[in-house]
Amino acid sequence: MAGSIEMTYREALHKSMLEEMDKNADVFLMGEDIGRYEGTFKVTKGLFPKYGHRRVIDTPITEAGFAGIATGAAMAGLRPIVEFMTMSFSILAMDQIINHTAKVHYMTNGEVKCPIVFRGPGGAAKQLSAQHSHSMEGWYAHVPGLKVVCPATPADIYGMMKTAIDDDNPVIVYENPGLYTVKGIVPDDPEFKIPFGKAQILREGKDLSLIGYSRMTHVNLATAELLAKEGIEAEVVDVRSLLPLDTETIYASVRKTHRAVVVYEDWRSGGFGAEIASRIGEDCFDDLDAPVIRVGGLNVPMPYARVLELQCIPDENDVLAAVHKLK
Amino acid sequence: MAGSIEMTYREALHKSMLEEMDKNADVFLMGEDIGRYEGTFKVTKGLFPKYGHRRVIDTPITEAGFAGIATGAAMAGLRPIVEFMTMSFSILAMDQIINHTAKVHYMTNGEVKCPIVFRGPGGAAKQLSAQHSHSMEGWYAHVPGLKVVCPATPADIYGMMKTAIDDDNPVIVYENPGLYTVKGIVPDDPEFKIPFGKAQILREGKDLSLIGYSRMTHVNLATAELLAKEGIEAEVVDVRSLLPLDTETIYASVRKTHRAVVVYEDWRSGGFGAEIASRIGEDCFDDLDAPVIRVGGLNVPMPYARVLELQCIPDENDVLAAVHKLK
Amino acid sequence: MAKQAEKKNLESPADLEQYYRDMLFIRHFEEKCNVAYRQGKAGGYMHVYIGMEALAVGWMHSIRKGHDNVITAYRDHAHALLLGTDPVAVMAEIMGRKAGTAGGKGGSMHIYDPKNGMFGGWGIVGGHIPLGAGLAFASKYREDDKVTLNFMGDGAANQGVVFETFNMASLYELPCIFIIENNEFAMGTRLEYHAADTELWKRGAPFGIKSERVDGMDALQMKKDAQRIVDWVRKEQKPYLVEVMTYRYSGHGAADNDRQLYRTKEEEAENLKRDPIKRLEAVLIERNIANEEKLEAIDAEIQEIVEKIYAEADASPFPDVEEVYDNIYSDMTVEQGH
Amino acid sequence: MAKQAEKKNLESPADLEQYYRDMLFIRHFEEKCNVAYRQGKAGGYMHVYIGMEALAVGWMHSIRKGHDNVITAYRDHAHALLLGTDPVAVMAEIMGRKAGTAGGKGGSMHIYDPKNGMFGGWGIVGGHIPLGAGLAFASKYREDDKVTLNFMGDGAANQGVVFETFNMASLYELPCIFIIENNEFAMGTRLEYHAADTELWKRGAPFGIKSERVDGMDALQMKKDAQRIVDWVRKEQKPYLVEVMTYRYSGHGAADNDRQLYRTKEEEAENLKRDPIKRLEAVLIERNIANEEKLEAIDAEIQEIVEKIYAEADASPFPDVEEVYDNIYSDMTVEQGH
Ligand SMILES: Cc1ncc(C[n+]2csc(CCOP(=O)(O)OP(=O)(O)O)c2C)c(N)n1
Ligand SMILES: Cc1ncc(C[n+]2csc(CCOP(=O)(O)OP(=O)(O)O)c2C)c(N)n1
Ligand SMILES: [Mg+2]
Ligand SMILES: [Mg+2]
Repeated sequence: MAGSIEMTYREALHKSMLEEMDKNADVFLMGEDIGRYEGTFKVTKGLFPKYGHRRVIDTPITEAGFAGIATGAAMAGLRPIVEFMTMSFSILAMDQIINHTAKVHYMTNGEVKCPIVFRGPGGAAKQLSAQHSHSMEGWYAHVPGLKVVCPATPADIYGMMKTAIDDDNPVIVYENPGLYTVKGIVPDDPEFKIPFGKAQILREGKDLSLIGYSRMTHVNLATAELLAKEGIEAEVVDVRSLLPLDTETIYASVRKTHRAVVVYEDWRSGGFGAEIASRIGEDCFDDLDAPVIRVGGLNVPMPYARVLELQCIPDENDVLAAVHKLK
Repeated sequence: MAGSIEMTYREALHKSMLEEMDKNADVFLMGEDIGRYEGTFKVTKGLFPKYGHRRVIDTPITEAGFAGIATGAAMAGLRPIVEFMTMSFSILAMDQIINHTAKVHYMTNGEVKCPIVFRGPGGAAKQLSAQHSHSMEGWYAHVPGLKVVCPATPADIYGMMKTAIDDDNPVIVYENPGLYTVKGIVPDDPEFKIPFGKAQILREGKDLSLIGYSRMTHVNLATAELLAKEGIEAEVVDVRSLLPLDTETIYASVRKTHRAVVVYEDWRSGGFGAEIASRIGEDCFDDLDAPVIRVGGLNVPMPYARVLELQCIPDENDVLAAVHKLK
Repeated sequence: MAKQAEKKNLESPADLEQYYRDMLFIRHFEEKCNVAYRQGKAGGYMHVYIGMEALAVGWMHSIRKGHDNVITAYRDHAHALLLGTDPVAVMAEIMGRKAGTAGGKGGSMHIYDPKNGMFGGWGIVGGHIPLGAGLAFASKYREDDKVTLNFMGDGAANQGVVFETFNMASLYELPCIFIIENNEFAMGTRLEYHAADTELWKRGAPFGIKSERVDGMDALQMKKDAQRIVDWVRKEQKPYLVEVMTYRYSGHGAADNDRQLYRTKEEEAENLKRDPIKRLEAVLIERNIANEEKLEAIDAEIQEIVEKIYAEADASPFPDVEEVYDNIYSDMTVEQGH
Repeated sequence: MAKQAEKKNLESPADLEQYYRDMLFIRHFEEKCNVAYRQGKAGGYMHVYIGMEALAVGWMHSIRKGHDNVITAYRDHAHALLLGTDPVAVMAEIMGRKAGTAGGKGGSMHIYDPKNGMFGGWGIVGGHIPLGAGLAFASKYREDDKVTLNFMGDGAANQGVVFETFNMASLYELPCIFIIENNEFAMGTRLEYHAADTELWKRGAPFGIKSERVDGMDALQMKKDAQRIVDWVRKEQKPYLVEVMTYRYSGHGAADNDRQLYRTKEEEAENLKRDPIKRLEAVLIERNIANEEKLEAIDAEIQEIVEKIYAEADASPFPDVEEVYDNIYSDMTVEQGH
């Protein structure tokens, strides 16, 4: 087995794509400003000089069009990775993704596969206001035919991106602008892969389960730290993959702690946390000592002013307050 | 007070629009084939001959474009009613509705209002297969800035459509193809209106609450009938309005019956039923004698063959089975 | 000289007879579909190709079948049939049977047969156009010399994603032929009510795409134009836009019972005079390739074939209910139950 | 004769000075915005208009302010300022203050001032184009004689919804002027990498929309063209498409620190020679409307005005945290809390 290296989430993501492009000539990238401009979040930096415009394709600002072209290419057997500059812009490609990409395999009864990855940052960055701050993962995770993963650590994005590229089905890899600079240890192994549908326990605890994904996993870890000072041992469950969803690991944690808090950045009402919470409620009813509590983003279009924006996004204090309410 | 007339859901909807167009010259209709062709579901029949092409506007098949044009017209103070031939096609207008229409009022800090109605049939009709059978109401109800109503009866569509047209905010009026021929008593009163955010009890019962909306309310009524034969008294809660959501009425019912089943046609996983279920779980925890159960559509792209399609859509037997499991 | 050159270009009698048989086959197949619908054996939205047969015949005879790609909207039976898809499987799909091209999951609007180059069969107006360009993108990427035929209706030609695709197809020089089947109506909306300029072929120009309008009611002319364009695109490896003028004799879909809402009976009668089948019949007779008797014999023969297809499809079983969960993914299943 | 007629067409010295002041005001205002951003007083995505001033000046002086409608994308400060929006409110919005045009909720990309005809300020590339057509639709509906200026970038001109809107604007004969501010770049992507044909004005033709390309680096010519087109549209009540050639001297947005990824310093230097402000300066001097001294005095005056605006905006308070819930709806509130 190989060793491991410390790197940022951005570097891990970049390395993952680069290695898979090296391995498989059918893998190519498509997106706005990803080539010559290196990507707005600089995730694809260096790939255009290396692979040229045949495999790193700058597109016009036509999300529906290039999502569809990439889908068609996938139907023909290529393996496109499509970057949305932000996931908010994927809304323009919604019909392509939901009504076309996600349905190819079923509507052809398995005759045509669609091995494609859509990736990009979702959720709030910093003061991008109402049209640029959408969390979309819950919508995608609602759609049969798609897989949706939300890795929270450099190792996870590294391993799950590889799994995504290798998958014969459409995968949404959901990043978060706040994660790109997060550092972590990543296996130095180009064959490293993380299977979908496996949640992980990032911190063990017996008093309650903090369940989240993507950047909120870090908020949960910070909350657990605060709770520890109060003598409360929180277990942090990093869901990682929304579709497929690893209810087994989630339920096992809840059955141990008897208390669950589900944390997500998306608007609280109707977000995917509701799905997780209602499954726990349905399947762990007798194990629960308290209601399953959700902590989500405010049900508000994202405002610009930093003071208002910070109000909207859940942080460790919000989770802490919810836990206190729970007791 | 005026009397009342029996009519179909389609007729009530039609009458509602016609009367409001008569009252207010700023109200106009826009959509595909709604004028000369009278609408695919014939809801707008007779309106083109009456109001002409100035107020009943046939559009090209460009959902994003006309949703946006109607939104701009609403920003200028007109009151458009936009028909989507089916709600599945509203996915093409998603960016306009989510990122523009829904955000006008907030992003202008209340300076610009957007009085617009989007309406059309959502969910499965009969063998329209995977691309034409989407339930979209959960997505819309997730978005702050929109209001979303799902009337189940002729009187409700009549009164809620009027409220929608009169509302200074964007409203999604969610119909279901299976409802158009449903008959019911409608007040013979052009001023009749039903406020949003009020659920209704359509049948009282003490043993459990069947909670649903749109066509599923009729499935719940049929289930209650079946349950009555077993000696079980089910209360049928017709949610009617998803955003705003009348949790008060829902909770009151659950606090009475101590058992809740939430029924919806949309894909079970991630549908709006999850939101309703988790709210009940959070806020009525101590009142529940059993887990909140959800009955939703199969997590499957809608298949064509009738035998398969019927599998996907919940019916009274499916709800009955869930209730039996509950006991 | 010019005349001789033109003559040389003409197809053999066998070719002409084949075109005739193909058109007739589509006509009868589609009529049978209408019967199936009326009998409740087909459901949902079903759209037939009656009146437009010359178009599919001209194009499908101009490509390399099984090598090149074809993609279209929901009015898709003809394309599949002419590519060589088993007609029983097509009819079975329309009837929602297990033996259908998609095991009964797709229905009339979603006929696929990738082995024969048929990539659907799509229901969102305009939505498949970027997919078709994507197939062509893959050809460019692989340099596999394939051409993609990307069909759409006149109504579809207004959808934004179509223009986005034109721009990208030209930017990336994709070997893709965009074919607008202009049958003058988008459901119940007449061309001039949905298109600000009714000459849709002009829409390629702002993207530097070679574009033209051709006649789709004359099979021989259609074939000639199609062949010329397919050859050009294969050679130049660039996109092309063709507006093909045609007419549908039936309603928009099987559920459209009220054509008089958008056109008069006189207009329909006028257009029936252009019937591509009658037109080719006249040529066959003129060139002594067939006489009335032979034509009648062919017709009877094809009707019988279609009857057999229908019977065979109709005798085949419906899908098993558990199949509802199959093939959502290639490698996993969803949770079951409501 | 011809010369005299042309002279007659020329603006008065006072007009010219006003255009100059307006351009200079935008330039200094935008430079100050960049300062605010560097100082951390503005955040998010912020896009300035430096280099493009002649464009906004020409158009805003050609309409009836407060009567006609204007809508644009996120590069929107200049449009609002020239329509008469309180510049302190604009700067305060950019700084996320309560006194901002949207109470700090919108930020730089979302400046609105409907009373002065300014309808935003939108962040989705191309997304506001149908909204602008909708404003024009309302004018047509009400016959209120308004014209709508509907601005977009060259990159935006590829978005599908833009073409959908062209078609409908022409079908419904909307008094809407589509103005493509072609600054040759869409963020880091050069025009020829995003547009298959770089002459974007051609895109109106397939919809029967009168279309042309004009120069946006010469304020006087811009004003002349704008006035002619505004007058035509008001009279004819039909849409128009104008591609205006311009250049942005700054990065795409305040966060774009690496212009050399997509263009050379030489190219930038070359384009600086076209600076619309310098160009008008030369005219002012040539026509004896101002001398160097006066120009310097104007510059100092405007710089001082901008400093005051900045100071005033910066002294104003941030929104109260409870305001986060205000104005999601006109008549109800959402549930509060996480
Ligand atoms: C996005 C979308 N909007 C609306 C529809 C409903 N619809 C189906 S076919 C059709 C008319 C399409 O006309 P055209 O493109 O000319 O094709 P034709 O049916 O004439 O072959 C409409 C409006 C749809 N399927 N998809
Ligand atoms: C739908 C969408 N995709 C991508 C973006 C990110 N983005 C913002 S501005 C921009 C470039 C737009 O260029 P252009 O239209 O030429 O306008 P300019 O900035 O040059 O004025 C991009 C890609 C966006 N805001 N919206
Ligand atoms: Mg048509
Ligand atoms: Mg630009």
